[in-house]
Formats: sequence, C-alpha cells, structure tokens
Amino acid sequence: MVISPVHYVAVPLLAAFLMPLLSKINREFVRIIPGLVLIYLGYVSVTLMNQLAETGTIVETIAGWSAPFGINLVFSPFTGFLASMMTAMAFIIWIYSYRFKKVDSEPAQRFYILQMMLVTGTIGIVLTGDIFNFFVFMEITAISAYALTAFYRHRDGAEAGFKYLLIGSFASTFILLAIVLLYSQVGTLNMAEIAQRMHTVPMPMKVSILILFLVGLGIEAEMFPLNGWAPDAYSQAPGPVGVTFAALVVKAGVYGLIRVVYTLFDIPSVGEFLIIMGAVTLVISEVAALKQTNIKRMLAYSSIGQMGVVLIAFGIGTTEAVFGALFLMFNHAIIKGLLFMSGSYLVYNNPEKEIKYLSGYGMKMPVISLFFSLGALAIVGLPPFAGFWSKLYILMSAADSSLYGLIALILAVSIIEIVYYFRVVGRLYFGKPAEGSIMHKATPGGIIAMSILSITILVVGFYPDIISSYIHNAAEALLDKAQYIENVLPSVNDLTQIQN
Amino acid sequence: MKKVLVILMLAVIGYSLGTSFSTIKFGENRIGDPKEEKNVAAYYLNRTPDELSVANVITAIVVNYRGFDTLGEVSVLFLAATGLGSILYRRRKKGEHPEVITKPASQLLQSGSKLIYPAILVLGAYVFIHGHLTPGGGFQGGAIIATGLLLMMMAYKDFEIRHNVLTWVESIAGITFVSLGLTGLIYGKTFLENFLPTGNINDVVSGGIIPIIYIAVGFKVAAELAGVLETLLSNKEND
Amino acid sequence: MIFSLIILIVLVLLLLAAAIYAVMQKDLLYATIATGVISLILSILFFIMQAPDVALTEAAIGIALTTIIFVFAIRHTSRREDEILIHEESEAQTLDNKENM
Amino acid sequence: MSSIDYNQIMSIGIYGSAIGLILIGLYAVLMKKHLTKIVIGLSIIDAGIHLLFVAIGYIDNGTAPIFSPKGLEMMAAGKTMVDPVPQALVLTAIVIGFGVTAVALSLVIRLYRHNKTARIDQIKSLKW
Repeated sequence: MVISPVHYVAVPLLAAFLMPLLSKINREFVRIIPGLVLIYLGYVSVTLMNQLAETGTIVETIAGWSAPFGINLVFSPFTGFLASMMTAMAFIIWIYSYRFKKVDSEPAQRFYILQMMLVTGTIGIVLTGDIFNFFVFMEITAISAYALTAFYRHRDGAEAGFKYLLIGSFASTFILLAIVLLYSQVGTLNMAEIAQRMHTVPMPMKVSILILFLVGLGIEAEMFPLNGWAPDAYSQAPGPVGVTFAALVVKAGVYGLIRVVYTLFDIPSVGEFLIIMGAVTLVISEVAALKQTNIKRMLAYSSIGQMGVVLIAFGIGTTEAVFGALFLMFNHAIIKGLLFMSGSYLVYNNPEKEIKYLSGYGMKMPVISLFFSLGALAIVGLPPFAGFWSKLYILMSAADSSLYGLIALILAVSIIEIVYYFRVVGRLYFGKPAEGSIMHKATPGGIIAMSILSITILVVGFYPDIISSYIHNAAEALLDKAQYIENVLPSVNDLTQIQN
Repeated sequence: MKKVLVILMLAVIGYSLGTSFSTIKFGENRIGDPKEEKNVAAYYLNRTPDELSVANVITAIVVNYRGFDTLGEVSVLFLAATGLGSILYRRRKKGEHPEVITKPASQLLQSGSKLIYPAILVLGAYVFIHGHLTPGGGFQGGAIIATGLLLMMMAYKDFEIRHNVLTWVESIAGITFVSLGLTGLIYGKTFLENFLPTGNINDVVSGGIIPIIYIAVGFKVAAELAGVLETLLSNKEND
Repeated sequence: MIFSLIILIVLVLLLLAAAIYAVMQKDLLYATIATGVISLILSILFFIMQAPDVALTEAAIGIALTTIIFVFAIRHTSRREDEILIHEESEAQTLDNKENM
Repeated sequence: MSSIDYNQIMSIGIYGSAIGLILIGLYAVLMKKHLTKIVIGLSIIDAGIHLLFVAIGYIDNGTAPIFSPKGLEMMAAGKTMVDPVPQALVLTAIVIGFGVTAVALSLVIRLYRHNKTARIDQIKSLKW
C-alpha cells in the first residue's frame, strides 16, 4: 500500500473500532495498540516528510474526486510539520500515559480509545483542506476532550467537562454559522476555492463571516476573553490529557485561526486585531498565572499566555515573525509538555494540587524536580534552552516592524513569568519539607518520556538549525497563498484573479 | 444587570445575523444550470446519475463525494457512546445486573411493542438498504432500529441488549467501513474510492460500494445509538 | 399560494412559541416535549423545503431519540427547574428569595 | 407583485424564525440556572442552525435532489433540483449534535450524582 496522508486518519480509526474486540482477547492490547498505531504514524510522517522534500506539497484526494468536488488532505511543509510534530508528541505522551494510573480495565480501554481519537482529531484538523471536514474533526477532538476531562470521578472533572462542553458548543455554533454564510456566498467548501472566490464576497458579509470564525476558533485557540474553559479543563483532566491539551489541542485551534485568517480571507487589518488580542491575552493570563496557587492552573494560564505571544507573532505577519511563531509553537509543545508531565507527578497524591505543598520536593523527588526546573528555565527563554530562540526570533521580527512597545511588553511579561516559575522552583529546592506528604514514584514510561523531551529541549537549544529549516519551509508555505491554491487546484493556471 | 447585558448582546448578534441573511435571497437559484458545473452543487447534480448511478444525490454526497465526513461523523457517535460509558462508569459488584426498569410496564405496552418491534426493524432495514434510491439511509435507518430496541428495553425488564452483541456489531460495521476505504486505496489509488461496477440507476444493486457503506453505517449507527440509550437508561439513581 | 403561505406562517409562529415555551417552562419534562415539538415542526419545514432526507433524519433523531435521552436524563436528575420537589421546603424558600432579589 | 411579496414573507419567516431560535437558545444557555435547561438551549440553537442550512439550499419551484422516476417527472415539469450540499451537511450536523447532546446530558447526570442538585448556583465550582 502506498503511504499517504489519509493513513493519519484511517489507521487510528481502524484501530479504535478494533480495540473493543481485541480487548476481549487480551486486556493488555488496549494499552499497546495506540503506541503501535503512533509508531506506524511516525513511520508515515518520516516517509511523507522525505517525499515532501522531493516532490513538494502532497495533495491527497479522497474517493477519487479531485479538489473542489471531494474532500482533500493537504500535506504541505506547514501542515506536514505540524502533523509530524503532533504525532511525535502523541507518541511521547503515550509512553508517559502507559500505566500512569491504576484504573479498571473497562475505563482503561475507553481512556485509550478517547485519547487516540483526540490525537486523530487534531491531526485531521491540521491536514484537511475542506472547511466542513475541519468542523467534523473539530467535533471529534471536542467530544473526546469533554469525555476525557470528566474521566476521573473523584474530582470536579464533571464540572470542568461541562464548562468546556458549553463553551465548545458556542465555538461549534459560531463556526457552523460562518460555514452557512460562507457557503451561501461562494458555493464551495474547499478552502483553496474559497480563498480564490473570496474577492467576490461583499465587504460587510466578509467581515461578519470573519468575526464568526474568529469567535469560534478563538475559543479553541484560547484567545481572551474566550478561554474560561482552559484552566479548569487542564487542571481536572488526567495528567496525560492535560499534556495533550497543551501540546496538541491548542495547537490545532491556533492552526485553524491562522488558516482562516491567512488563507481564506484577505483582510489586512486582521493582523493588527490579532496583535491587540494576543497582547491582551498575554498580559491578562500571565497576571492571572501569578495569582494561582494550583500548579496545574498556573501552567494552564502560562499556556494561554504563550498562545498570546503566538498570536502576536502571527499578527505581525512577516516571514520572520511567522517563523518565530511556529518555532514557539514547537517549543511550547515540548516544554509545556515536560512541565505538565513533571508537574502531574509532583502533585500526584495531592488532590488540591497546591503549590505550597511542594516545599522540599527537590530532595525527595530529585529527578522529577530536575525535569520541572529544566522546563521552567526553558519556558521563560533563558539562553541555552530551546525557548530562547523562539523568543529571540519573535522579538527580532517585532523590532524589524518597529513595534517597540510590543517588545517592551513581551519582556515585561517575561519578568512576571520568571517570578512565578521560580517561586515554584525555589519552593522545590529551598522550602522546608512539609510533613506527611506522600511521594509517588514515577513509572519507567514517565521517566523515559520526560527524558526524551528534556534531551530535545537541550539539543534544540544548542543546535536550533536541526529544526529551523523545517520551520522555515513551513512559514513560507503558510504565507504563500497562491502556491497553496495552485497545489490544491492544479487546473487553475490564472493566478492573477486571486490578487483582485 | 446580567439580564440586560445578555439581552443587549443577543440584540447585537440578532441584528448582525439579520442584516447578513437579508442580503441572501431566499429561494434564489445559486447553482445555475447543472450542465455548466459552475460550482460543486451543479457538479454533483450533473455527474451523480451517470457516473455513480445513484438516484439520491444526497446519499451520493454523504457516502461518496464527502464520504470522509461520514467516517468522521460515525466516529463522533462512536466517541459519544464511548465517552458516555466512561463518564457514567460505575464499578459493579459481582453478579449485580444493571437494573433497567424499576416498575414492570403495562400489559398494553408489552403486547403492543411485541407487535410493532419486528415491523420497526424491517422498516429500519428497508430505509438503509434503499438509501441510494429513496430518501433515507444509514443514519435514519439506524436511528429507527435503535428506537425499536428502545421500545423493547422499556417494555420488557429482562430484554437485555447484550453488550457483547452491540460491541461486535459496532466493531465489525466500523471495520467494514474503513476497510472498504482502504481497499479503494489499494485498487483505485484513493481512500473510499468506488471500485465496484456502478450498475443501472434506480436498481437496488447499483452505485458500487455506496449501498454497502450505507448498510455498514446503518448497523454501526444502530448499535451506537442503542449503546447510548442503554447506558442512559440503565443508570441507577443513587450510589 | 396564499394557502401555503398561511401554513408557513402558522408553522413558524408555532415554532417560535414552542421554543419560548421550552425556555420558560419550569417543569423540564414539558420543556423537553416542547423541544420535541420544535423538531417536529422543523421536520415538516424541511419536507416543505424539499429536503426529505433531512426531514427523515430530524424525525428519527430529533423527535424520537433526543427527546428520549432528555427524558432519561431528567429521570436521573431533578424534574423541576427550581427543584422545589427535591429540596426541603425551607431550602426551596431561600432559593425563591434568591431569585427575587 | 404578489410573487415578490410571497418571497419576502417566506424569507422573513424562515430566516427570522431560524435566527429567533438561535437567539432564544442562546438566552436559555446564558440565563438559565438549571443544567438540563442549558442543554435544551443548546439543542434549540442547533435546530436554528439546521433550519438556516436547509434554507440557503432551497430554490423556488424546486424539487428534492433525487433522480427517482418521480423526481425525473418533476424535472420534466420544469422544476429545478434544490441544492443538495447543504442538506448533506445538515445530515452530518444533526448526528453530531445528537452526540454532543448525549455527552452533555451524561455530564449533567454525573454532576447531579456528585452534588445532588443540577442548578448552577448550587454547585460551587461551576460559578464563573
């Protein structure tokens, strides 16, 4: 069988439908199969990335109908980079989640199915080239996310899950409304063809569609003031799921926002809007993070803040800025992944997840504390780590566009970041050990997953070049709208009409 | 205070939606002549009868042109059933059976449902077997069958849908759907591609893999919906 | 033409009335039945607008299954929106007071 | 003259009621305190969107997009087929909406089990 992008969706689905049957043969299968699927997808990623370097963007048609008539999957340097990154992260999360917590075999089976479909949904969002299919994958992601948020029954998971569901339903409502209006105007659902026909849409209509999309996707991308769901969902979901939210689900939301703004629409002032929204999101969430006493909520707010920086960088819109934004998305996935993973173990037996109980853990749980400290150093952007480079590129691009206020803002917020991260790290190493706290020994899988991420952070920190060429291609692919349309709709040679 | 704010917000949303939709003429022909194939709708209307031999264009779109959506949709239901089980999961003691109905149903309901039950199943099967000819298809037929199963669950205390059976039906139907897609990938180079002869329009056996997929979807949807209903019904009120 | 117009207007008014009833009714079982009525009218409207497939789906899923799962859920939770039947009388009193403030 | 009026009344009636449903549903979601009522609001919003979808696909003097003998007869009588794409999309949207509703209701049941109440103002952590 020829390796093609559709494997990203078809193989996990096949496995998900098989898992209830296979679990009857041996219960262990439900834990192992997602890993095997992800290993296979990793192989698919490597093959396709190599193919990408040779032949350029791979457009896969489905059911034999070429671009505007059937649904298609686009594996461009941009989407391919994101999909490969997500596959790799999902595999590391799988290693981490292997025997993370002892649960009954029936919930365990459901957990692994839902977790695998969560990953599939996010990868589908990134790869699809059809706006309604995008919505369908969004719903797949959303439903598995709601169920996983409420997975633990002894906690307030159901509240967080319901809150998430409520806000998520608003998101799907707005996106569906936007799709209705869009279809009535352009008569197509293919993103490339929508982009091509967008100039025929009258301006007021265009603006209302864009606002509907921005509200709907802003919820998924945790844009202020639509991010009320995130801290609750992050803090109540099981540890591996929190990592998945930070590393994959939010990335998919940001991807959707960027795809709509950059490819579908051609309104230039949207960039300024993104910068403003990003800046507001950044400031408010970082200040909120400073006030948190729950470590997972603190990490969640920090995550929202980072997404604010990503939005700012996408708003600036130059190639360097987009490069910085994508680099930051990559870094955020690995670093915040490490922080959530180690944080989950630090507060494993601590139902309130309060930071104040962490005093002196640096001696009791040396390895996990070390991982957490490494993540904290990396996320605030200190030089030898990966986080430094993305921040540097974003600041440089802001300087190029002479947005000096923005530079000052990002640097000022970095100080806040340093304060609240080092408050935790300081407590870990210099606090007096509290009485009666029970340690939880990390599973071997957890240690392996965190080690892989730490090594990646260090390697990317010292040699950013190993990843930067991919990101550079991705940034160029994102900004080259004409090329995207030509790849998806090869029959259209006259590209001049797009400029009108 | 909150009420005023909310009403104000709703007024803004309503006004903007109203102005947006007032520019879209109701009942206007935006497709144009299907022969010209100016947009996807015209393309589907023009090509479906000849190239796919499927009478119902909506079925052709749902199962073939946009079959990937349907795969996603089926997995949404699958996830809903899985998620429901996960959210409402409760450890059962050994030998304890889920209590479906606390009171026995009335004689009228019992004999009535016994009478209607086969008819509902046949209707459901008819709807999804003829999905490519008449309105209806896998989703509608599956929902109808699930309704029939529900009727029996409510009427008879000991009518227990075996979870095993549901799991098997659901898994096999799902695997059939994806495997047909993958077979298309092998034979015709694209996922879900029609690799069977299409036959004549308005025959029961026509449209290549479309009716097969729709039947699989029907079984899968019926099993998933029955699973959802059973989970919600068999949940006892107190811990 | 006039005849169909009148039918349409009646249906639309019924639709909105059912929706308002569903939102305002304190007894959730009746509210649920009102949502069933919304689906029923919607299904008729779909049929008028030449969408028999959608009408059938809405009939099977919207009218039957959605209503049923709502009824199940209400059976497992409280039936009254103000929950007077569930709580102690005094508690219900304070609840009422809260709403009046 | 009368045909223009007819069209306008149709358009106000259908679009207006669909937008009305969305607004009523949003009101319920934002203002109501009972969780089941909120889920009812969500399903009303869904209903409004489905109506909008079908409405934009409708064509005056149209017939259902089915090439059955009856459909061909209608075509011969000069009717055009309505847009099939929105109908296919609504089919998907209805099923997805059902899935979301089911998950929402199961969460409501879970919340009721924990708190013995399904009112937002009685559940501590749901206030926001």
